[in-house]
Amino acid sequence: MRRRRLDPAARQRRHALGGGLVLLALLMAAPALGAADGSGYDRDALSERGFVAVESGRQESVPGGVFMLAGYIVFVGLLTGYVARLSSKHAAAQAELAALRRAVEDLDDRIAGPRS
Amino acid sequence: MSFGRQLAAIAGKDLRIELRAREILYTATLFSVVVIVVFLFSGFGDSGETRRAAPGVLWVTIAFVGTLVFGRTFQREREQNAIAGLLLAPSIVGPLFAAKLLVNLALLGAIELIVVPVVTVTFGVPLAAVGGAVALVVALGTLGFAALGTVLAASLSTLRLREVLLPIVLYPLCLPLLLACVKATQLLVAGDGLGAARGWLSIVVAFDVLYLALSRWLFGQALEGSA
Amino acid sequence: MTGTWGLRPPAFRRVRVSEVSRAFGRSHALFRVSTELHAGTVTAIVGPNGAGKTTLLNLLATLDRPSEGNVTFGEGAGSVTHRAAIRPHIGLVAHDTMLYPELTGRENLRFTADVCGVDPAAVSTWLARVGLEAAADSPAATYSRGMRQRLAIARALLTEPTLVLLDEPLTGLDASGRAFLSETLRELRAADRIVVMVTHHLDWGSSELDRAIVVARGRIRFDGAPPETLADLYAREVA
Amino acid sequence: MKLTIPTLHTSEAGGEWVTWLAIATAVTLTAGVGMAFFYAPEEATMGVVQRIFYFHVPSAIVTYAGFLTCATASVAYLVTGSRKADVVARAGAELGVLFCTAVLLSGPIWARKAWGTWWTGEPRLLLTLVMCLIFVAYLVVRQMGGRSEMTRRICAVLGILGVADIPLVRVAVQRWRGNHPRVLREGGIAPEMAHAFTVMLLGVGLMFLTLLLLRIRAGLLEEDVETWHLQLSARRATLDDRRS
Repeated sequence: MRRRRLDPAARQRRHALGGGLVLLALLMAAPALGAADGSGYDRDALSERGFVAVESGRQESVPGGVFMLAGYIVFVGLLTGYVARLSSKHAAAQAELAALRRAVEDLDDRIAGPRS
Repeated sequence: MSFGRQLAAIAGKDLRIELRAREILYTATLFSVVVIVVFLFSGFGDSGETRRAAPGVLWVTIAFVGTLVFGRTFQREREQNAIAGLLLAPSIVGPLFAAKLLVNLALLGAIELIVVPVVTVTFGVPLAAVGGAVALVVALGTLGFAALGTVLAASLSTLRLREVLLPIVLYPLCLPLLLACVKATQLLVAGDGLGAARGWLSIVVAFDVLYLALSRWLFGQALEGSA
Repeated sequence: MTGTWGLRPPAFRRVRVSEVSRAFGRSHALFRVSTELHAGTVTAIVGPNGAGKTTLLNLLATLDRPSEGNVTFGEGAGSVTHRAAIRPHIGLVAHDTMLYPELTGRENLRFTADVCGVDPAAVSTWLARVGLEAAADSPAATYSRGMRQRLAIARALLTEPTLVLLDEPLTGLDASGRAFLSETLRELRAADRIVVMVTHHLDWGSSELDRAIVVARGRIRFDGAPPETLADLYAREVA
Repeated sequence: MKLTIPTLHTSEAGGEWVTWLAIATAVTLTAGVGMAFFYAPEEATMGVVQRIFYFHVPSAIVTYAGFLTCATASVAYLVTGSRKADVVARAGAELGVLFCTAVLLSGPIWARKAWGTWWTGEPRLLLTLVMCLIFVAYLVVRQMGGRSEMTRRICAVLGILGVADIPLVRVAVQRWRGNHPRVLREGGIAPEMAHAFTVMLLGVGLMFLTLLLLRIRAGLLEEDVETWHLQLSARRATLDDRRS
């Protein structure tokens, strides 16, 4: 299918969606770096004190980083999936609209044409 | 047009048909007893403290039976397109909502008259002691539940899959009511009087008030669209 | 001169359908339909299945809203499109009977009387008019198709509506039923009512109808005085 | 012959600042995530897994925004009947469920590490779960009903009932499981953590707005497709009329 020259609106929308995807890629990268130093420990489970800066670290069964990474991957995965679904829905609707526009214009010509 | 006359006509018609056809009453009551027996056999009663399980069983049974009753709210109107006749009557939405709500309350009430004793007996709850308070909680809970069920039945009545959709939509919405009623009933069954259950009862009443008001408005909106 | 039924005067004398379209999903059931119906006339709407006849009837009954254009009841200043004001003056005999099978004939009519605020005494007069006194107290479920149709007609006319809409009223009626329907149409015309009837039976003709509208593929093909019988009009316009 | 083509939207609903919004979101979120990992210190008791907090709580907050958008747009649809309101309502519900799912998935992951159980029955998570169920039902009805006028009306009713239910669920759940650890409020929060959280909240909020706008655009475009199908049908009827 030859590459249709996008009208400005479509190109600019493509940028918006592209921008969205770029930011998601960035999000993916950041946690990977952060997870490198998987330390931290699991003390009194139902701690009543809020968040307090850590003083020392200790090893334990599954490093916290894995869980955190899993959390971020879920978050980013959902957003990426949704953006992908959105852009495909958007593109499909646009294609159909273009086809409809042509069909309507054809019928307009035939209405205006021979009978006028 | 007199609101009362229209209300009495619609409610009377529905109850008269129900008494003649006896479709909902028998099936729903039988269904609720079956549900209770299922709970009984599912090991709810094994632990010493069976009484604690009674409220849960009671309200889950009522919730299940509710879907059966609400699902049929507009059945008669839809079958022979009698809804068209009703919609052509002057200012019919108010009486129609009130009548359908009353009919649902009446049917649920009749079924509860059987369900509550059966549950309390099978789960060893001394009904005599707490009967009155439990009745109050059941009445308040059923009111809000019926308001929500009636407006949802009216909304979904035109959809093809309404029987499947009604529970999917109804249960998440009535979770707070269900929770509050179970907790209040638990407190009553455990012997602390109505005072202790005041907190939960206030949630039930809040649910009733909110959903009675909302349902009345949204009932009209739902009918507005349906021919 | 009002008919022998002595109905109350009509609430409006004209219904105008102006440039009305009704779309379902992606296609038009009706497209730019315009017509006018006057008091004291019986109009037949004919056309192939799915042409939009019932859609038009539902629009006239205000049970459905047009996508474009509007349906106006009454003339000049008094004309109204607001449904709530018009609905009490509309009588509908739909394709379905709109009755409750478990209720008896009398109970069905009494229910409509209560709901529409009509004097209950009218129930027995209408039962007599449609010839159902004998079966009045047995459930409608036990009625024959023709009897149910008569009860449906009684239910629709109980409120003495100005606009009477009949969707294929002849289905299931035997010869006596057909005669009864002709008699009813004559009475309604005499009582200055606006009667619209969707029908498949093409043996109606100018003797009973004042007007014929042929609808095909969502458009009005013919709208005017009916010829001798609808059959040849239908053949010419549609076939 | 009035065969004009009424389009519901300019394809640039929101104009070109959608692109700026996307860029702003990208920048803010990247900064937020960066701060969440490098600037904010690690939590003493829970360790690194606590960093899930930085998107978990903003997502929960944004979920409310989604459902509130749905409810207000639903009221607007019932009152005005405008297709745009219906599109916005659907967008709000979809995004609400999207972020709600993020919260419901990341919550247990965090809890598993920090408190040793997948499900802490924490009031806020229970509330999010119920909201999610309500609006997933909304989306199911929306899907089942198709594009008819009736489905829009039913969904508007469900959207309003759904949001009206939230405060009740909140109170009931608070009363039921309220005694659970109040992670955020009692102990307060280290200053650096607060900064990171604020930037992340802004970022997730902007992400919500961007996605909402993109979803509305896609929805309006779909409405346009329907409108154009009708225009096509109208022309066919006109031609058909001419021919006979």
